[in-house]
Amino acid sequence: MRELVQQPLTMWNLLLIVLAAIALLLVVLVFVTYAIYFERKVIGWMQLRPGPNRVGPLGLLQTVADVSKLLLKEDTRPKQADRILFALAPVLAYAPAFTVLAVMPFTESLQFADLDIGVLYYVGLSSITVLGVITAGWASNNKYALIGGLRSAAQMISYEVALVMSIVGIVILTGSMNLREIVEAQRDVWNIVPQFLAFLIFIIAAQAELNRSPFDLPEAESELVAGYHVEYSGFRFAMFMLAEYVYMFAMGTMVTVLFLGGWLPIHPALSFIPGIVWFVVKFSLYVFLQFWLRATMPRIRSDQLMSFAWKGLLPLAFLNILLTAGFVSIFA
Amino acid sequence: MLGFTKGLGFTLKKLPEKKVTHKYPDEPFPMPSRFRGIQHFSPEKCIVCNQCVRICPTDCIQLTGKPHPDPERKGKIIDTYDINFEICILCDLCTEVCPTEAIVMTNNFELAVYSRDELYKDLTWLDGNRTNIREEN
Amino acid sequence: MLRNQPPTESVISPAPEIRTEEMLLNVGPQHPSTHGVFRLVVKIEGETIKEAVPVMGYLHRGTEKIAENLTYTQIIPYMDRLDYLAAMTNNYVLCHAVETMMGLAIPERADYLRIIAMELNRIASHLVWWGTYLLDIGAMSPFLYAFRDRESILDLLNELCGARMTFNYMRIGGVKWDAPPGWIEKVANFVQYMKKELPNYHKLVSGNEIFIHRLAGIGQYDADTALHYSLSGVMLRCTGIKWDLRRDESYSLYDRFEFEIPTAVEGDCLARYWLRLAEIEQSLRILEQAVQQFPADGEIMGKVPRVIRPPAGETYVRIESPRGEIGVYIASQGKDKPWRLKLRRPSFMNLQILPHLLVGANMANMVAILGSIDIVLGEVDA
Amino acid sequence: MEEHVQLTPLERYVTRIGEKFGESAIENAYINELAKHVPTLVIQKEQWKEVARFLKEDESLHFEYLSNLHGIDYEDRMEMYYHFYSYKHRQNLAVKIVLPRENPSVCSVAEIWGGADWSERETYDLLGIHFAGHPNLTRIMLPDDWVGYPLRKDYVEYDEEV
Repeated sequence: MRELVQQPLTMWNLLLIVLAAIALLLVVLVFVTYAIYFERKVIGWMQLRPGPNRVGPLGLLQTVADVSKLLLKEDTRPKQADRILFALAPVLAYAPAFTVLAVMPFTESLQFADLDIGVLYYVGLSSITVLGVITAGWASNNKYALIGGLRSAAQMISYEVALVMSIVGIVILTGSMNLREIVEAQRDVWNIVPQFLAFLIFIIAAQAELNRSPFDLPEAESELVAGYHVEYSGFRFAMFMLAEYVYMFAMGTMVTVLFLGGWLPIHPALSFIPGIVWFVVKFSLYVFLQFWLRATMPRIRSDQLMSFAWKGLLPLAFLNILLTAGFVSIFA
Repeated sequence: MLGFTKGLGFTLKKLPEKKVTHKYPDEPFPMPSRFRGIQHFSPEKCIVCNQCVRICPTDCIQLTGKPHPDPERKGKIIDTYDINFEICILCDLCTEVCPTEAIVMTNNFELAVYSRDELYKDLTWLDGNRTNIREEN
Repeated sequence: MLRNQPPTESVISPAPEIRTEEMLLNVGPQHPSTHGVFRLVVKIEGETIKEAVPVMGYLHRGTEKIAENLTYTQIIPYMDRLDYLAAMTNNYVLCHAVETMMGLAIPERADYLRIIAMELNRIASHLVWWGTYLLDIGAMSPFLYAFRDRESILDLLNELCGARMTFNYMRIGGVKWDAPPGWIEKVANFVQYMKKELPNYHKLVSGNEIFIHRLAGIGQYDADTALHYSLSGVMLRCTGIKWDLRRDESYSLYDRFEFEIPTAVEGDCLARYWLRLAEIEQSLRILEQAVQQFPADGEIMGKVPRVIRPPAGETYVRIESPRGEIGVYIASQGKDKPWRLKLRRPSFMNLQILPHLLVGANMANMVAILGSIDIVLGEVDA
Repeated sequence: MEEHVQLTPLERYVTRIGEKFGESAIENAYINELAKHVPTLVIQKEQWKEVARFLKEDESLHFEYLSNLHGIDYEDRMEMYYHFYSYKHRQNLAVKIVLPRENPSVCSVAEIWGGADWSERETYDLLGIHFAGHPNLTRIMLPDDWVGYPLRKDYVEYDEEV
């Protein structure tokens, strides 16, 4: 894919690039449908119940049925809702989640754009989702949505900082922000080993970014009914669900690339297994962790969430940067 | 920090265990023998003593008797007998009080209908409802 | 905008400093964590609650008015529907009131059956509370485990009296059905199974730090406030007062079993959480002893006149239901229908402290405090 | 103080209240056998406020727990029934107050026992007994625009059988 981008722009190249982008979109959509299906299955199994098994063989078409229902359902909009913002919010939530995939190195060859500032691109774009959530909360003219929107604004911003700080450790270690070079640098030892503290911070901050399990405050069912997307139905609600799972896809690739050595085998002797298999295995481990946490963990309270972010994660992240910098300056 | 790891370990251990869900619509739900389902009425046993109408807490039983057709037998036989299942709470007081066990409970409980007036069950329907009748009353 | 039209009030921006005013939020009557049709009009600023006004009566069926023209046997099915999670205790309190008035003697076997049924129902009620309370706090799985174990209790009670929740099992002077063959062994097996299962509940959630931080120190009050608001049951015992009607004003055969009364001191949501799980253990102990002492034979119905007519006068009895002290007042004029029936409902009385506990709490705490009071709306609005 | 020992709890209450408020305060005092022999006092409506405060604050009585409170409609009179319990002395006490049938009113004890607040509102809502001095005497169970008091014997159904 990278050579295509460097060549002069002919009609043929353009068509290839567009087709590749659509192919990635399809891959992501298939991932989303079966991530939702497996999430309900895994959480069901953990709760001693079989999970969806009525639509299609073994329930495989369950999410397809849900999505088609959402598409066919009427797209209601509250009367006093702010028309433009109400329509804009799902786009603002979904677009960055998908554009962020452009820079992800799935394997050596399979990467759309090899930016030298891959990490910065990822972090920069992923914070636009907060805007989508806040506009959704404000525009749907519903008190619960408003509280949900404000809560998620506070949460995502404070954990964004912790997320970025934990990545700085790796950037110092590998000396570059290019994701492919970060993966290359992990050839002998994965980043999870030297940067284990950063790995923990990244995982926790990622949970908060995705509004999932211990930190699913914005759409806390028991308090705010459904948080910021309470007034959405039909296709717009599908967009929000899509955004959440695509964003989980992006966060999953980031964890694999930054800490678990992308497509690199555990041991060089096993390198006959292709890179994409390694990538998928590590990626689905992270996704399983998400489902597992969602089945077990209770929800944290918003003021605890704030103090945990600023007083807990952030100092740890700075400590990690200090250690890495000290380590690099002594031995480099 | 170990508290939540114990919880995580517990849910992971539950993952492979046998599921407890009962596949109700596919397999019928086995009710114990004493289960109080919808009543079964046998008109030939009824002596029109109105006990069930008097004891019913929600007054959902209406019945009318008519004099016995052949003259030498006195007393009455049942003419119409209908229970309004919209307000019947299946409390089993009517079967308890019926002297001749004309009305007994069965074990089936499926009573979902599309319109309310299908819930007014009359004598013939109650007589027809004779699958798995409860033995001990 | 017409040029010569004077600007209307709304066009002019409000006073220079930003005017913040509280937001009135309707929590309920259709809300996932109000355990039924219960509405709370909450005045919040940001997320802290300034003032909470509960609105009730959505499930008021006028049971006391209906009871005034029903005979005593007919009232029992209505009593099931008050606290529908622990219907056995409701049946018992009505029968106990009429038996106290008429001075009836209850055969021993009937009393044992009643106690076993009531304690099973108490465990089932606490299991429902445990499952739904953790659902409010955010953990999804405990709900399923709790309902799986409650299902085995409901099956036991279904075999005994023919219904899963609205039992209508007890009659004035005894019980309607005898235990089916092999039922007592099933109860004994269930007690052994449940004893092994309870530590798993603690392993799943009780050690979880997030869970402890969510509950410690929330909805706290001391013994005097508890007594001032006539709280009862776990709401009273969590402030250190060791009071349980089963032991202190013993009724039925409770004096034959030895069991402790778990109490705590802090008086917050966490204390109530631990107390209710400890109460399940105590009920299991009672059940174990009751199954051993269960008499081999004996009637299940005392000598009772065909038409029950309590003597003219009034009585007020109170027993320990899973939610607190449930009481029945009967004023009778010698006829077969009560002149006046008043129900002292623990959920209704325990709920009075909610507005005072909520001042200054935030939304997440509101859900935790309301869940820890363990109310059932059928009982609040009876 | 020694002669107090032989007195039964009922006589002890009667003498204590009699000294403080004079004999007229208690109209009648008896043991109610039907209710597990609970001592019952029938107290004058006018002095009920002071007697209530006395019941709670006095050391030898110390009834700090109000278990139940409600009204009864006897067609020729209305009655209030209170049930107290003292954790200190492990004693029950029932108090009854007789009220006239037309616009019955008694002074509220919501300040003394917080638990009385909602019970009084419910009694007002269903029986129409007015509680003077109650902080917020409004209907609690029925909608605010409801006409009539359902638990009264002469209550006409608001809407005929559906």
